[in-house]
Amino acid sequence: MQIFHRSTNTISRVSIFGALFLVGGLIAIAYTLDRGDFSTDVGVVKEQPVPFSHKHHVTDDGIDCRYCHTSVEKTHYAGLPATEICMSCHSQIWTNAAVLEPVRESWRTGQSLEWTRVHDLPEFVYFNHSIHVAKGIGCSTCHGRVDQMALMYKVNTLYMNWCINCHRQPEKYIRPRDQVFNMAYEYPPNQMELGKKLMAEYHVQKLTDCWTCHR
Amino acid sequence: MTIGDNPSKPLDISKIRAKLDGSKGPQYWKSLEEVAGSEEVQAFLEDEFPNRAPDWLDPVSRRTAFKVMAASLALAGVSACTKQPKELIVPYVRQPEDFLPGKPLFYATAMPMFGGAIGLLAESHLGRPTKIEGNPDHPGSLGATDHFAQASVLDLWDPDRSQTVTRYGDISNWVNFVAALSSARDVLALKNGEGLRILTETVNSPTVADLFKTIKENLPAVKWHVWEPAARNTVTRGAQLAFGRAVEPVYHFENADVIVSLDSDFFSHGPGHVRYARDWADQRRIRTNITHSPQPKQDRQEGYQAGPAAPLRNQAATHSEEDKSPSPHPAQVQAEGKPLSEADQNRMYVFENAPSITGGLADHRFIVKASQVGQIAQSLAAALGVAGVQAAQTGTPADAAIAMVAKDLQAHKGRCLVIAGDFQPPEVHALAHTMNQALGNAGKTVAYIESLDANPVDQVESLKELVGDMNGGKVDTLLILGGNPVYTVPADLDFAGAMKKVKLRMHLGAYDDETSLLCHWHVPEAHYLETWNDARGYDGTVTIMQPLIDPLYDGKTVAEVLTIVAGKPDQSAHELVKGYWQGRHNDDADFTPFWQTSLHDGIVKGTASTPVDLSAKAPGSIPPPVQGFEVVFRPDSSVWDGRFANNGWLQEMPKTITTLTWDNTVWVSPRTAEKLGVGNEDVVEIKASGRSVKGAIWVVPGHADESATIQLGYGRSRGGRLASGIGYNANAIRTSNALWVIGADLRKTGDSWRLASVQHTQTMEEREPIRIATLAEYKKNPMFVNESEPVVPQYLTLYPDYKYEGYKWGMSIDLDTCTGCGTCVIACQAENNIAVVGKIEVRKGRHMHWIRVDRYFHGNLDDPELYFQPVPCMMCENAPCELVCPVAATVHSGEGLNQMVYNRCVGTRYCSNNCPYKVRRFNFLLYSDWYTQSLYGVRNPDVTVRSRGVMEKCSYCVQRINSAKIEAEREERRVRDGEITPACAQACPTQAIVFGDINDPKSRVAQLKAQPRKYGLLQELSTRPRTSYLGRLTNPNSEIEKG
Amino acid sequence: MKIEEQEHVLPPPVDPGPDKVIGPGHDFVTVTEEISNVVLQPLKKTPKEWFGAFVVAFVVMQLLFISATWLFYKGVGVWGIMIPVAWGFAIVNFVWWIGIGHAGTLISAILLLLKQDWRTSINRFSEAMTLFAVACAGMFPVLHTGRPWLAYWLLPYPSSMWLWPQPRSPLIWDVFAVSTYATVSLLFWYVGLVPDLATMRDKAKTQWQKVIFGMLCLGWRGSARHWSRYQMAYLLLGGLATPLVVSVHTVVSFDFAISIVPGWHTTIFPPYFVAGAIYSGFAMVLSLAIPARKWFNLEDLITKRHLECCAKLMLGTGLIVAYGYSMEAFISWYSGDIYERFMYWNRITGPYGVCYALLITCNIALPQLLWIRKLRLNVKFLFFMSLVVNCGMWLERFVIVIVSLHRDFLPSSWGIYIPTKWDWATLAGTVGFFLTMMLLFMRTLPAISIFEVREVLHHLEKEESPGLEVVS
Amino acid sequence: MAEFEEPEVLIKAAEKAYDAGYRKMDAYAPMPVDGLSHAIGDRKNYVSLMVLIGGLCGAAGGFGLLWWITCIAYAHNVAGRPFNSWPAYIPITFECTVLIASLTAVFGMFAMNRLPQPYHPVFNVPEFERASIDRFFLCIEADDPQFDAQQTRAFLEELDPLQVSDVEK
Repeated sequence: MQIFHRSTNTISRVSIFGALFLVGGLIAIAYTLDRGDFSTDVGVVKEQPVPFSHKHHVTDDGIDCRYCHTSVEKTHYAGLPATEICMSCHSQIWTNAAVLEPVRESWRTGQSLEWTRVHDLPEFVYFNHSIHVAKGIGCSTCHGRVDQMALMYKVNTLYMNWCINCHRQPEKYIRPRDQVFNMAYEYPPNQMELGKKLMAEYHVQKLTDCWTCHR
Repeated sequence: MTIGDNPSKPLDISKIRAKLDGSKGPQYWKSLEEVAGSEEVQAFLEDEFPNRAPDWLDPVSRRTAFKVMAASLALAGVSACTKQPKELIVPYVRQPEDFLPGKPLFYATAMPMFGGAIGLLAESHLGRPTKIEGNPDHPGSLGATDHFAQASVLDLWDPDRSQTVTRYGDISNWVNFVAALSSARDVLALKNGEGLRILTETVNSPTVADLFKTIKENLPAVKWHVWEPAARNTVTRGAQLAFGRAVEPVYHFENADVIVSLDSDFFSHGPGHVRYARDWADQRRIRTNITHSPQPKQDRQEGYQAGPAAPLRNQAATHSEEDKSPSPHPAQVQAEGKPLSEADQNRMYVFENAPSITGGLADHRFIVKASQVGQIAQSLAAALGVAGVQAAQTGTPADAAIAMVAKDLQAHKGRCLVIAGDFQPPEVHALAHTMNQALGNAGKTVAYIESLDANPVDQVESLKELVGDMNGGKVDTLLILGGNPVYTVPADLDFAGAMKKVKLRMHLGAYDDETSLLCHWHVPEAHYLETWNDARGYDGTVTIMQPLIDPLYDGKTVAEVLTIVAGKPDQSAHELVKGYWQGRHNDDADFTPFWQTSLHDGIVKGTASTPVDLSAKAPGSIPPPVQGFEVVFRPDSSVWDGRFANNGWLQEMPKTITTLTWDNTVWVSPRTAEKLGVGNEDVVEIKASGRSVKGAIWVVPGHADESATIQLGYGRSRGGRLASGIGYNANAIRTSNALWVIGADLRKTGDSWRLASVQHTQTMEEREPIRIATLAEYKKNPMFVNESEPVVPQYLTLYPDYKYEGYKWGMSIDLDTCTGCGTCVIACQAENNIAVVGKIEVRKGRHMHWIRVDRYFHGNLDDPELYFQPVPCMMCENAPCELVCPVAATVHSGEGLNQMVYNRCVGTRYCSNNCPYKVRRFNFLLYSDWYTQSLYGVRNPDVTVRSRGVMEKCSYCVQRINSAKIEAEREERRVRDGEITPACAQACPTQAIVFGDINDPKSRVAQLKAQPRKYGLLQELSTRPRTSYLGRLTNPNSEIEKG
Repeated sequence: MKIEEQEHVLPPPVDPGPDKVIGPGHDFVTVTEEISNVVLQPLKKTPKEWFGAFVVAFVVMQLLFISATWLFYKGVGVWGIMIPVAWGFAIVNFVWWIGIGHAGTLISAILLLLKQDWRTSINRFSEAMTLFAVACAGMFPVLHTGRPWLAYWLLPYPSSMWLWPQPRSPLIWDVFAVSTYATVSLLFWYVGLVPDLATMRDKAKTQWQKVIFGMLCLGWRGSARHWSRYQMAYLLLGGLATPLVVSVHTVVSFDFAISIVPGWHTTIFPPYFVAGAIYSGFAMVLSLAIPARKWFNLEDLITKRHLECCAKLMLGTGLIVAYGYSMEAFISWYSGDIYERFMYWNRITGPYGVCYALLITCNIALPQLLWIRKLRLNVKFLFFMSLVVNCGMWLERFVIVIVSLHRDFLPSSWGIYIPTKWDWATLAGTVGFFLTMMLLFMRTLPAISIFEVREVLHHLEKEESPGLEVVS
Repeated sequence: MAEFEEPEVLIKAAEKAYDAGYRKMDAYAPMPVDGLSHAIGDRKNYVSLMVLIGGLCGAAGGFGLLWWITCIAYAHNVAGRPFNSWPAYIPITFECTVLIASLTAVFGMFAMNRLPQPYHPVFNVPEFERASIDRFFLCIEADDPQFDAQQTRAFLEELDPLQVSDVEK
């Protein structure tokens, strides 16, 4: 006797392949999500106490990175400007702009401003700004064209495979020391040989040891 | 696991003896766990099982403070590729001058201890004191420290410190206290301070001394009493006896070829012990210009071609296709040193009742009862021809040796030293002084300076007087500044009882402890890292102690309280100290630079006391030895007199001799144990002068018979979560007229108390982790270390070497100068955020120390030799651990470091199984405290705080290596030798641990590895360890050898 | 015409003794009836013993879930493991279960290749046994990691860290070996089931049973073409599974052999691990088959012949294992290496000496009784012996893993391992899980391969009456 | 469709049918019967070839992956071993071989058998349910060139089956 209807043949086959595609699809979606902005925060603007515009300060006012990020050449920490530094100008200009009220308040009360970290590495990663700067890695290589950002966001995932990519072939990304703080720096067409030359000159090693960043 | 559960079987010593008699060659004996074969362990297994406390209760866990039960999601912190949580950056409002965020700052200061002080550099991260280092400019430190100093930083952040002024137990404040004390003072001022008593610990701060002077002027009737349970009272008394004045002996080991210790453990305590260890080691250290050549010369076999395309290959470490020669091996470095024939080192004789680290280093160790040391001193003095001293018999083998010891001493007149133990009666000290004088050592190997003690009274008498007056109702106001007398005062004085008769009792202390409980007022005492003070080093050098941080809990110093009594309240510690020193300068012009340099250098120039020369006269008589059974009191090697009882690092630091943690015990010799029918963990009752206390037995080979040693500092009832509930209170049977040794009898109770030892097997078995030879043998065969275990020649491996072209880090540990003090253990713990796990976990074998000090007894059960071996990660070039890690969480770096990456580790623990040295540690539970806020302060921000379920191990302090390399790279140079020092090496008092770049033939480490005594632990496994050892040498007196 | 109309009385379930694989009076219909009844009989007809066993097993299984939960909540510290003994019960159980999991595929594959007639009635549920045993084993590597939620890092997948597993580690070999083994066993088992599922479909009384079995059998209709491909595929699968079985326990043994721990670092491990695995596997087959045949009256299909063959195999593999032990002892002495010598001496006389003595008794001494045919044919004795051997094999793993670790090179870091209640709970829990699964399987799927029994039956008939063709 | 009681009879019948020129036919048995497929003219069998190919792919893939991981993607000095420590890769390579081969064997077999196929005309014959128990069937399909309802039925009758029945599509 017949248990199933004629159509079940088709149904069964379709369902088998369907299941395969479904699983595959789910994996693909999960993967893209994990790599997507949702989890990497690439290009995501974080809310800040003060809508600080690097574009305005760097491009329009032509302030050098190091004016605010004072320790970038000296320690692992680039340094976030103390309220003092903000006030060094803003005690004269925009003295009563509403957006700057938090800054003035911090100055009055001695309470620090609380900025939200944009470039945030996990606690078990030890990154050192000073050495990268010293070895000719430009700000924009990792932070992108900050001088064109009205509000700060990150342009790279800062994932390990991204770091490794450069640590394995610095010659691709290294630039002359005097160009490190040049936001608009363009890599020359002969970057590969220039890079090799600079690597030799600056004694750049390809540090791919785990303990270079993790300890 | 409380006293009262099942008794474990007594040690059957006779069985072991039987075994030993059978065994040939050097005698080996077995430890507790193996006593008389396996039954012991069977028993252990059987009664252990039912006693297991439920894991979720951990009733006797001594670290509830540090422990967190929750399987916290904070774990995400160390698991990769999770979405980063929102994080805030909080910049300064006004950033301090010359301050670089992310760069640690070092401030010179000093830690008062043992009536002296050791000069330190305190490391500060963003204003948090995180680590203590020795101050190279300080004579008492020379850059090294002891374990107390290393651990003291944890006390600063201890969540259990007393945090507020209390009045009758209720929260009050400093202002009220000042008011209360001032009014009390003003009342008493009418009778010149009659009835106002001040009890301090040993004071050597010039400022405080000066304050007392002013007080005396204003209120002549005020009495200043001094009491410290383990003070060096006998030293000053002894000096009094010999010279008629309380002077302080300062030893110069660098000039001493022969050293006799009369029960003196000068390596583990005393104001100068760190410096002494260094000087001794410099005399001990042997460098021979013969080069170590471990490998037979044979052709190497071709290896595999290995390695991928160039760009991916790590620059530093490259597989050598073309050149199969091994990476630069120390064998190629020419060893520098004296010719073998001139190799010489000092010789040390030690007379003591219980093994100590000094005894462990002795070339001849004589076991006598503590109370017999006096007679030994007499005999020795007699033999040295000191006038008016008769020899006395102890009936021990020591008697026979005295003559030869004396002969040896006389052969080295002016270059020898006789030292009496801090806990020996004054008479013995006096004898020692006379002997040194007879041997012409005064001024050469020993100098006498004015006592460091600002008030060098006889502390026992001073205490007795105070107690007497309290009972007599002569005391209206008692001011206890520091210390914890209610706990520490000998039982016969009943301090607590006497105190109750005092109208107003005030206490300044770091903890809310037994004493503060009985005081009307309690004021939190400031930690030395958070306030201003000054103190004298072992040679009188003054250090001005500066704070690294404001007092966390508004703690005050002794000076700040005294100034109220002096009638000048509201003076801060800073004003007081600065004021005192300003007072000794005419004007700011010369004060300001003085102040600056003194603070910066950590020493006040020219304050080292100048030696005085005196003539000693022998004491009339010496106290007779205890007839029958003696019980000897000693401060504990990790909690001292109890002041460190709430310090997790010290509590969990294995005590050098017993490797026990978290408890004090009753040490007895195997014979005595046999006689009493007890074994380890059996509880005995000690009865002395009508009082009794119960403690657990620990059988210590090499201990004197008819004698037991018990440690102070335990059995606390208050004073922090870790302090109370462990061990027993030895003060309960201590009496004021027999402070250090007392006649007593021991009785087995049948109870047992579980102890947590980190090393169960105490012999080397048939193996030779430590290679030993006498100086004579060494001269015959300098390569002796490589005979029992030959190095596996390179040509035996299929694989070509990795070549380390850049740096090639390595470590060398000189077993000949390692004292086994364990400072490295704590230094490492502080530097690397190593968690404290608690007694239960230690019992399970889960302690976390990255470097451990293995302790082996060797030879005769009753009089064994004692050897120490620090074991960090060996950084094997063929690391067995790496091969078996499934996720490549541990791999080799281009500089030959065996890297452990916590955030990659999934915790299979395979690496630990495959590590022949067992130096890897695993976070079986969440050991790091993620929750106690105050403990965040002590963490080193450069080292990841490990979470549950990951493996960890020694990293050669890679954070230091990296920062040094970055510095060097920025300056475009190579790292200099000595620029990088791992925490263990930096703290080591004898500099037995040396670290550096093996590729640099001139580096100290390469030099040491070229020494003929160099060997690798388990080198026959061909793991090719980067950490290597220098074999241990002894320098016995050939005559005694014969005798 | 329907079968019911015909006269097909089930022959009484009598054991035909040690030389017959099928009881007397059977034809295609009766065997089909007898086997499918076990599944299709109404619930209330299910033997009481089955219910009893199921309840017990199910309760014990809960221990697994409880202890696993506690483990994940607190960490592996709830077990007795420490340094130096960083591997405890988890690994012991893992190796033990994997070993048990070997008999199934072995019987199906190797005996298939060897054309052994006595494999048919027991291969189906020994394959099922394999599946569930491997499932139990598979749990442990995950449970025992310090951070189980990251166990997937052992798989090669493109991570955002661009990190990959470290394939020199035997643990990675394990991952591949065990997962492959699980997959292949599953396929083998299912492929074997398909034709019987078709039978069930046609025997099923109720519609829903028909539908379910109909689905599961993929519409199998016994076409000759299908049969020919089917047999080829099945044969190849057997051919592939055979080296696989051997490889899996070899790889497991590498976990130890690759390391440098005295007592682990031994070249003889692979062969004697495999032998040991088969040893315990057959023991487990017996422990399961003997109650099952009784409860479901299958004595005439799982006959003494089957049992005796298993017993003989146990005896054989047991001897190989004995050889392994003796070689281990000999080599450790012959090597002259102090660590090796001490290790073995410590095994015998050390704190865990008792375990070693027990292990020798269970695995070597007692099984020698199987030389006696009378005992081999004594079902109760066989059952007892199978349990003994299972314990023995567990102890073997305990001795190898823990006793080797607890005293290795440096005396300073020797230690004593004491299992906690959570160690025991986890072990018991997996046993419960295993039994629960087996019981469910026996009740819901044909536990004996019907079509293969038919084949055998057919062959036998031919042998008995060669003139059969003439009759038709 | 003819129903038989014994496999041997079925084989004979099948052979006859084949000799009679019937090609599109199929035989059904509750168990594998040696030579039956041959009898109905099924000569070739590609399963083994597929498995071979599958196995080779598995081997290549397995070793390739490991080599790539240790030499290209994530080259590190592990315990002083060469980057390409090929002896260590053998076990995994082997496992991959077996895995892929087995998967192809099983799924290939089902695919070639056009399974799953829950519906099939033969199920319309009520007696056919015993095809999975104790009966053997020979079915000559209507799309066979020689098929003719009467003749074929007559032909099947000659093979002395238990009975002959028609299969509705």
